[in-house]
Amino acid sequence: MLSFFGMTFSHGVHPPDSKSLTEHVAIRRMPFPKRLALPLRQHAGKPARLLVRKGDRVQRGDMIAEADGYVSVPIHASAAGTVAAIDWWPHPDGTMAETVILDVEPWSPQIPRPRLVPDWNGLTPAQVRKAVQGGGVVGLGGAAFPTHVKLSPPADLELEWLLVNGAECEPYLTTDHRTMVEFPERVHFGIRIMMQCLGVQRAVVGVEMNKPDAIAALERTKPADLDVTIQPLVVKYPQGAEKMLIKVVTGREVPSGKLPMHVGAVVQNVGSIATIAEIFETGLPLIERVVTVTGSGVRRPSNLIVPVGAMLGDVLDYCGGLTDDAAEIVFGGPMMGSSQPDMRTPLVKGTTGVVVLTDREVKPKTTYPCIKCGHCLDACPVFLNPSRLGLLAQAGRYEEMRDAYHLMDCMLCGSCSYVCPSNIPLSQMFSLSKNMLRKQQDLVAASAPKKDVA
Amino acid sequence: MEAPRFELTASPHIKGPDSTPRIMWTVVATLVPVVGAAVWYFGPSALLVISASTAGCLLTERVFGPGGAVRDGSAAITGLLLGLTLPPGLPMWMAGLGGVFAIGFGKLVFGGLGQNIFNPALLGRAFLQAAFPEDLTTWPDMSGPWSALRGDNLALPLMSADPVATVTGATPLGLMKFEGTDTELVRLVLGSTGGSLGETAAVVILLGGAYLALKKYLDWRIPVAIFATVALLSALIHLLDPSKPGALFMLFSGGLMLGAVYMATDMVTSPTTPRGAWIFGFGIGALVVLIRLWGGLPEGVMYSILLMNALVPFIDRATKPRLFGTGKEAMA
Amino acid sequence: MSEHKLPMAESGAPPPPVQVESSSVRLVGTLAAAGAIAGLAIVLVFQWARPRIEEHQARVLAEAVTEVLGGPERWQTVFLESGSLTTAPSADTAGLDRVYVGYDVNGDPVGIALVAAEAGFQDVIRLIFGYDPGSGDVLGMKVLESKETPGLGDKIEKDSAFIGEFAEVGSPIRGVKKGRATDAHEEVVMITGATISSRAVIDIINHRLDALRDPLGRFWSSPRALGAADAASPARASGSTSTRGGA
Amino acid sequence: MRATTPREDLLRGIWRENPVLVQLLGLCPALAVTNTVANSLAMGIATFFVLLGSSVLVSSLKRWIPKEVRISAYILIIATFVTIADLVLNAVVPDIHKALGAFIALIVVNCMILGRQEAFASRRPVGRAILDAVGTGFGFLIALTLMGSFREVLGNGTFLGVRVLGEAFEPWIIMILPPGGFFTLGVILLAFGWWKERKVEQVRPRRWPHGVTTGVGGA
Repeated sequence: MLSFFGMTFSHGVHPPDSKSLTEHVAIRRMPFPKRLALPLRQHAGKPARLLVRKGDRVQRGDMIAEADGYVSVPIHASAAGTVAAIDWWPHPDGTMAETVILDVEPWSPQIPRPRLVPDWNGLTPAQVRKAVQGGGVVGLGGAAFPTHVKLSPPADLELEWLLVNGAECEPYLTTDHRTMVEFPERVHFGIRIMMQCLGVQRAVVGVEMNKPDAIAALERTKPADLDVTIQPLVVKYPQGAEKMLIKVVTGREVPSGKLPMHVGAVVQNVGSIATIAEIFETGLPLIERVVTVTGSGVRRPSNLIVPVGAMLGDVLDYCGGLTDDAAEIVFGGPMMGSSQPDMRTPLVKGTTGVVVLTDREVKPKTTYPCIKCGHCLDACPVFLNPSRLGLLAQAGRYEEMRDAYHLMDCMLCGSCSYVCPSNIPLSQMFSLSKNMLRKQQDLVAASAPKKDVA
Repeated sequence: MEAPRFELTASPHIKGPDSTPRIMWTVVATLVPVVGAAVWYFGPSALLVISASTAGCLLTERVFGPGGAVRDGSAAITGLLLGLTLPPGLPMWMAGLGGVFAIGFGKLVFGGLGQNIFNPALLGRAFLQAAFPEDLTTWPDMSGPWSALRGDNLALPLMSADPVATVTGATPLGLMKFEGTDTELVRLVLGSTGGSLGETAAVVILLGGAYLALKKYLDWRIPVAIFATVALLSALIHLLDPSKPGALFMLFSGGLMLGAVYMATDMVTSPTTPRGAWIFGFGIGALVVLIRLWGGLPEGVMYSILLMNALVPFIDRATKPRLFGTGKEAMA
Repeated sequence: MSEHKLPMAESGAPPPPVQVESSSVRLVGTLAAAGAIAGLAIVLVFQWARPRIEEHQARVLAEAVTEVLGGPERWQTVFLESGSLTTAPSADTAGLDRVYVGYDVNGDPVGIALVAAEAGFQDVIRLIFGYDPGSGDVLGMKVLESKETPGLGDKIEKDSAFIGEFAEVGSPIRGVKKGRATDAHEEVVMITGATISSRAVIDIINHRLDALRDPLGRFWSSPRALGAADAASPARASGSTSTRGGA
Repeated sequence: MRATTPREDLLRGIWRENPVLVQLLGLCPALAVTNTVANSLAMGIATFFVLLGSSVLVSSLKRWIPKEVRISAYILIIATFVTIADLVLNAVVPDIHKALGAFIALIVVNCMILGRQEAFASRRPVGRAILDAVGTGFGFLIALTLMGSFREVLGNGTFLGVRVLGEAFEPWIIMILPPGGFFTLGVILLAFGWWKERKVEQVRPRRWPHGVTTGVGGA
């Protein structure tokens, strides 16, 4: 379904974007708090392996945990300080996780150790990937998938496109937006490195049309020697989902169960691209990121550069604290983010924003029976039947959900829950159903006779 | 840590503007003009009959339904729609009984809102049709003062209507079927003909339907499919056999408008998939033409919709949407 | 009732409490014997019941004929064979169409009763009606069998006003809606709300008369002689026995 | 098989294990011919007669009926009684016989009757079989008459042909039509269920799958 004004995919939803709170607020650097909490698991894949002990002193940018395997990245100290404890600590995913508690050195100039800045131009793709992994870079769009893995396509796949995801379709969030507006050269520099590393000739930056200043900034700074297109996109959720972006830009659908690489595309978040550029500019690893702290429950909505590991309470305090009617705090966007009950929870690499909703904005609690209105079918970007899936989930028929109704293709974007007039927690039910199936599978695998693992 | 001060909910944390009660009450609101038209054409009788059926529905929902279910508005819709399918001269107790049946047997025995297979209003109407065939096919004459009752609306509960109180007229479809006479199209469109309360206000119904379709509170494909099927089929048949009525007559007579716009599009009992909606609408249209032209009854909208209601689970299963990344759109 | 006749007791030794295996001869024998006894029992009951059943059927027909012909003194079955009506058909009357002619005290024919059946609203309606070929009037109508909608279509057999309409009405009958009636002789006012069933009744009669008008007319032009000849025959009893089965 | 007292054998079929209302057996005639009390009674009595006759015969012949052909033998016996009942009804009450139509012949396949033969009469002494047949047959008769009364009174305003609800009563035609049979049975079963449920009153809140959080106070 092509729109008159821009490109988009079919289905999806139109939540109010609520970005006006922070879209014109320049990024500021938040001062270092007294304490930081650095979980060892801040990325998809295996948690990093601890390198420090209690009492160790670290400099800003020092590695405190190393990558444990291929799908893993190291963790670096985001400030100079002393390891106060290594303990179980509230984690943004709602669990307790092993975390390095760092007492930040007061009055420290926070100057990192001098380090070698690699010359990107002389590096092979493998060396670039190594530098990216060594910098602890993960997808900054929220999923926190280690970036270097995405840069390593199998030899038999021909890549055509580098897609840079600047859609930022989640309401409220403006981190990517401000990054594009304030650091367009850095974004283009990152694109240049990525294109060379991947060996692709074309790059497309997809930006939703509610960010005209970002589009203008990127256009203005576009290098002449590269084939980079800035593609305005219709404002619609989930425009920024990988599969949707690929569909919109290339016209291709990533086959069910396959990766973007299979249609010749690699998608990188604008923030990740900028971080990579920074590695090759300053040599500093991923120790801080841009976070939008917003919502009508925050007194001073801001776009901040926050050291990774800063705790929720400190960040909110810096933004003027909460209003009296603040009711719910969400890490990430309101569509896919998670509620946080605990002020000690740290902001991690994948935390795109902190959204504070007020009593008035919290979603209604009364649920009604499914009236089969079909609004969720119209919303689902991957064309599932959430209505039916929901009924099956309630009945506990998980296998049927997977086999007959393609549960595993659900990307939990929340569009169905958003439109459901009966307030049925569809997306949550699907997430749980997927977990149930995964557990079942693990059980089956565990009970199967062990194969010889060499 | 202090007691949890903050909400802890699953994503998404924001919610679209639509809610089930809002949808239902909007439908009710669009039905108000239709009820108004019924009162305009049929006088106070219309109000009596519709109030009785609505009261029957609301009361049943209140007594036997889950707590607070009356507030979601679905029982009110059922009551209004049921009332609109009834003849103006019907005793109020019958209309009320129809409402009780519609909610009790049409909805609650299936497990309440969202669980029923058949449109409750039509099931109530079918029950009344089977229970009191004579009263349900007694069409009052349209002449006479506006304020006069069109029949024995006030008959005592369980008692027969006084046949003397009813001056019978005929419906356009009845005239077509049994007398072979046509009714002027202008009168059909304007609604100044005999028939059920909601059969005669085509324009008002279409306007209400258009508004609901715009708000996405009904699937526009269903009425469009029904109208197209009925129009094309009857035009074709009219060409082959000019003694059969033409497309416009078929569209504007009987309960087709009300049925296509308000009954067939009942979310619970219609397919959820777009292709399913087309099939569903086509099935209803074809059945309506078949029953009207060759069946024993003058009108077939009610049975057509109920029959297709029964097929909805199969239609839904057969028209699963194409999964993203499969079929010819996907590139492997 | 017939257990003592079952032969198993004699044919085998008293069976052991636990039957290991029965020979197929015994199985078949047991069933055959049981079947024979059952058959015998049924035949006995049938012998008792048959005359009563037949008598009832005859009585129903007799009542119907009497009713639609306005109470004739006696009546007689007349067969339709090769296009004309005859009182003396060839030997096998089983497949023949038949009508019933009624006579008054003087032996003069008063009318002919005809059975007819056609599809109504729900299922076939079977009815009997009296007809006077002389005047062309229908004399009366009675529904014998119908499955019309209770409370609506079934008024064709219950609504005395409607049934009364068929007494002395000209043919072919024309059905009119209530309130539209003129005083025409061949008009029947239909039942409100049961137009289809009412019209079916009228059509059944009209169609039957259309089909038989000629033979009825020819028969009527010479019935007096027949009537006179028939006067000697036993009255109602003969009529009833010869009409077994109906049309 | 659990030992039962004669009293239990007699009473069991009437209420606690009523063939129609509890075991849901013999529903075909219960739905089809209960449109008037007279029809219900005739059907009930005919079935009673067939059940009693068959039970007596099966029970007394059980030693001689080979196990391999016992079902055929039961059917033969039942069919004989059914045919007799059919003929007698036709001769004695021809109008009712006409109204019952094929359903008399269908008593043969009434699983309730065959079930009693297989489960009871073929294993018990004649006396007990008679008690059981009387109880079950009477239970069936009661259920049919209950439905018949309900349907005739509402559907026709009469009971056994006698007007009970006044001249002006508007009959609910649907009750004497086949759907009325379903409604009646449904309502009776509903009442039964409700009556039983009342003793074990439980609150069963609507549940999402384990772990799903929603607010409280939902509908």
